[in-house]
Amino acid sequence: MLDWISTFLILAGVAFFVSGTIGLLRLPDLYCRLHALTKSDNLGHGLLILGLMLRSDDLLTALKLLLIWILVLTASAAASQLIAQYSGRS
Amino acid sequence: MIDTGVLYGLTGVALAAMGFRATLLEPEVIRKLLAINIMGVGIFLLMIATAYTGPDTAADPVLHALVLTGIVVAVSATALGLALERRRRDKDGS
Amino acid sequence: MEVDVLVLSVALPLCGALIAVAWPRRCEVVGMLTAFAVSVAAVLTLVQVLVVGALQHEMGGWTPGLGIALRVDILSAVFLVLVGLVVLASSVYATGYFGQPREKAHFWPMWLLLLAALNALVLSSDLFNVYVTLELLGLTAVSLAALSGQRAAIDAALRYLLVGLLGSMVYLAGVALLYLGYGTLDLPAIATQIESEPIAWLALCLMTGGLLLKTALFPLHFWLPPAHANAPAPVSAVLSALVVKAGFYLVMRLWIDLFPALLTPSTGLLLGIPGAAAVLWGSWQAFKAERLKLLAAYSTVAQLGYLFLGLALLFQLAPGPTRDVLFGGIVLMALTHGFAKAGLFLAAGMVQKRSGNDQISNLGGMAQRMPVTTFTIALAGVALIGLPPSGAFLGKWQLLSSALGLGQWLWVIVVATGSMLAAAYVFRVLERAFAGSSQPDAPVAIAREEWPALLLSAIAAVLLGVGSGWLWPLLGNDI
Amino acid sequence: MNTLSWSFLDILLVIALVLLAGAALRARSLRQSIILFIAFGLVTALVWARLRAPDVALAEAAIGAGLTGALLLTALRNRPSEESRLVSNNGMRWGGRWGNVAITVSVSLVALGIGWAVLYGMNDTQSGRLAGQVGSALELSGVSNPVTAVLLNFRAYDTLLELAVLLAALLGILSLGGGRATHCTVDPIATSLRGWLVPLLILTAGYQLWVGAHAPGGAFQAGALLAAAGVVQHLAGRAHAGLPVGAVLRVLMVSGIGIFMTMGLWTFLGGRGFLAYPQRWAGELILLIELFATLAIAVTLILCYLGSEPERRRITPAGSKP
Amino acid sequence: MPDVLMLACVVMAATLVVGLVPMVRSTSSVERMLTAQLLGTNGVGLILLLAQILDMPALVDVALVLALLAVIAVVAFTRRSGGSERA
Repeated sequence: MLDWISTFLILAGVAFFVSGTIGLLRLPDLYCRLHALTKSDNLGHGLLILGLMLRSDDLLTALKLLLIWILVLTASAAASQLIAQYSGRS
Repeated sequence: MIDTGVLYGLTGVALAAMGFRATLLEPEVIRKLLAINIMGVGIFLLMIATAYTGPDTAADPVLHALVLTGIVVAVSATALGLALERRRRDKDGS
Repeated sequence: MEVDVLVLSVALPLCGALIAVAWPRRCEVVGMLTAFAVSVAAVLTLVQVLVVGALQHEMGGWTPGLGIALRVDILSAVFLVLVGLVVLASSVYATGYFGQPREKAHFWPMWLLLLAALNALVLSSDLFNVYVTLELLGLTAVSLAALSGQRAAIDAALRYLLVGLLGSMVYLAGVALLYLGYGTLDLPAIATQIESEPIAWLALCLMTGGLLLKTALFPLHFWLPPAHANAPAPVSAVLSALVVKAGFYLVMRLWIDLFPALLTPSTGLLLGIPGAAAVLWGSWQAFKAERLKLLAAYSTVAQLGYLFLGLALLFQLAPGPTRDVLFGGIVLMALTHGFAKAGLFLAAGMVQKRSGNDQISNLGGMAQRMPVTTFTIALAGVALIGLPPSGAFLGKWQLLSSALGLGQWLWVIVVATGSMLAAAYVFRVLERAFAGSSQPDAPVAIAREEWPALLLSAIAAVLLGVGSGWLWPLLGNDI
Repeated sequence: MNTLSWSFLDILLVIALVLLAGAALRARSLRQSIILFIAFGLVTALVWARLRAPDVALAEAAIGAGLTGALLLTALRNRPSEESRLVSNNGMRWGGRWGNVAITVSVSLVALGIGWAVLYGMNDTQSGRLAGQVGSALELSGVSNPVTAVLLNFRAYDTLLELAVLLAALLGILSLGGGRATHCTVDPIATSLRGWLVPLLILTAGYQLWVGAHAPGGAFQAGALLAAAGVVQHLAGRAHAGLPVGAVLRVLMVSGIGIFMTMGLWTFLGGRGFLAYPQRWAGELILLIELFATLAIAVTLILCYLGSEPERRRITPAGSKP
Repeated sequence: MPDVLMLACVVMAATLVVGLVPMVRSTSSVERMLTAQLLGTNGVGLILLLAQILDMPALVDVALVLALLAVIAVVAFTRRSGGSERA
């Protein structure tokens, strides 16, 4: 049962990544792409990590996965804000 | 299908060749340093591909240690090269 | 208790460098003490090798395949002594050369690291370990070459770094191929397994190509003259006399110990033809050079040509007494060039320091003002040309006799023209020095700088020629 | 089905590698090639992970992608727009158009030769080569991670010289002088990030150092992470990037090799041979060496990034506390 | 069933390669940094999948280091080249 949930989560996560990349390719404007990127980052990655946490065999790895997710969240938030602020000015 | 070690070994050789060619032909200094780093990664890829002995058996640790040493040597050489390039530009007042 | 002195030749300079970094106020004293201790260790190693024969020290106590082994035989012991003495003399010179404490604090640690790299390279017999020593040698040489801070020196140092990195990367590719083929990194272990197959051939070409790039053999020499001419005097002395020769030492070590199975007489020509071209082109450029240091740098390119030419002849001789004698001649020429070129560069440094620049055109009156320096340049010139009392004479004699023995006239002509051109550029300098100058002022002499240069040139011109009798029989059983 | 998908993954990774390398070398502007190079470092770390080389992937991620990227971006920062060319009359320009073609053809021919030799050499795999010897001697080495055993016991002399290479590069950079450690004005985001990112980096570095004995990790990866913490400090306005000043800094610079040398000389004079640790204490000695090596590597890499020694501490103007 | 992970791995690698195209082609450096950010996250996800497939917990540390450095690279990029001040 647990396997089914984790498989579903992983596939959903990958789907979000694919959509994020397609968004990056096709959307015309920088700010739309910014939106597509952050969406795929936060959700896709989160789902993927949740799916992997279910499969991981010991607690330490699971906590590390969680830490990685938090890091990626802050990274993409800080990055998008900085880039938006930087591109807004130039 | 194609054997993993051979595929990555050949990619390593290709990267080394690209890096070597670009080091000779690129006029700009920082690009030359990038090219040397890419050549280094190519040779390390050849070494790690040699070390890869199949999906389940452990790879050859000696080669991993050599590549680790190579990475540290490459970063110190790049740092010196960048410092020389910065000093060179400061000298001509630009 | 039997202590392997050869480990000290690497450990001492490294410790000296660390102390010099941590204690910059006293770095000059530390530097001098270390240089002296290292030359004593080198002489002791030579004595030990003469008594006991080839020595080996397994680092960490592991067998050479798994661990790394330092090996010293007569060839490397002789190079160790060359390195030790030249660095000691240049260190004495450097104490007078560098003025402000800030310059000293930067010079001495890198100088000792360079010494450690040279010793480690000569002693190492593990292919990857040689790569690491090559990189250490390259980085320290570049940093020292850029020490003067002028634009020309930094440009030359940057080009030297890029060429050095390219050379050691190509060498590393060769090592990777050898490990792919033979599964170990220890030099003697691979030597037993090597037979003529494509992977061995390619590894030979790559490793030799990388080393020739670092040794500045003729087509690949463009980076050497500006780097050596713009470096501070003690640095350019060691660069020309030792650092460039380390590449030659490795090529000799690889071609004789590692790849004898692959060598046919014709492969020797791969080194011989560029060597001959280097002799002619280098001597010609040295003759045309207007600066003394540039002249010395181009003469290095030429002299290396002689050494590679000797190697080409060496591989065409069947193992036997004639080959051993030629091998002794090549080693003797390498040693003589090391001492002579160091003496010449130190003298050129003194000329530059006294009269602001080392233009050959305004060397007028140097004989009156700086008699010892002029005598040093004359002695070094004797060794560079190869006139009788010097070791180079014996070396070139062997070169000519084996070339005649093989009936290859081309080499004889090349060596002859090279020597004549060398005579031309040395006498051109001396002629300018003895010409009168407009304002004959009092002789200027600083003992601390003049004596080391004089001793180096004297060793090259006289000692190695007269006193090299003991060297030849020992070198013979090496190959 | 599985081997097919592995090959598929390999082909995709190889395409990514070669594409990024080519783009980084041919990009129009310098900033574009540096960003492409950082992405190339990322994909390289991925390839090392795929080829079952976790130690190398860690080092590549921390040093290759991380620090080299920071060094390159700093080199980018203090330059005006035009690019500095190393073109001199007899320098690296090999005769224009025909020179390019000649070099490209000759290099690709040599590459084909090497590729064929690799094909030839790869299939007669003496599997594991030295791995067998390492495996059998592993329990004598005092650590259970084979790569750390090779790096710090079997080939400890290599690592000693490698630390010397790092020190040589640092001394070269310091002797060039120039690049004063510029002091950046405060930026809210960088400062807020610094608050929790630096402790996390230091914690991860400690974890890497400790885990190195029995799992992939070790002194170099830990040192690079500590250096990354220093880089973040500098980005957030600390001109000293968390470094001590003066004599302490110099002692830290040489501490890595210093401990190595004292250990080596102590065993050498004890008659056992240079760097031949007594078997009982090998594990502890290796950890001690790794601890100091981490500090030395971190200090060295930060100084390479800064470009020069930070000057004496003085109260900097309003805004950021030293 | 490992093949789900393999499938995910291959798709992620595909998105990585496809994501390269805008990066190589794009003009403004901001957009390139944006794509680099996406590639970074994609790479971290791929390494985590590999960690599970190859059963090597060490690869999770690699992902952790990469995630840490992604933050630094972005901050370095915006602060360093034309950020709020001419440093």
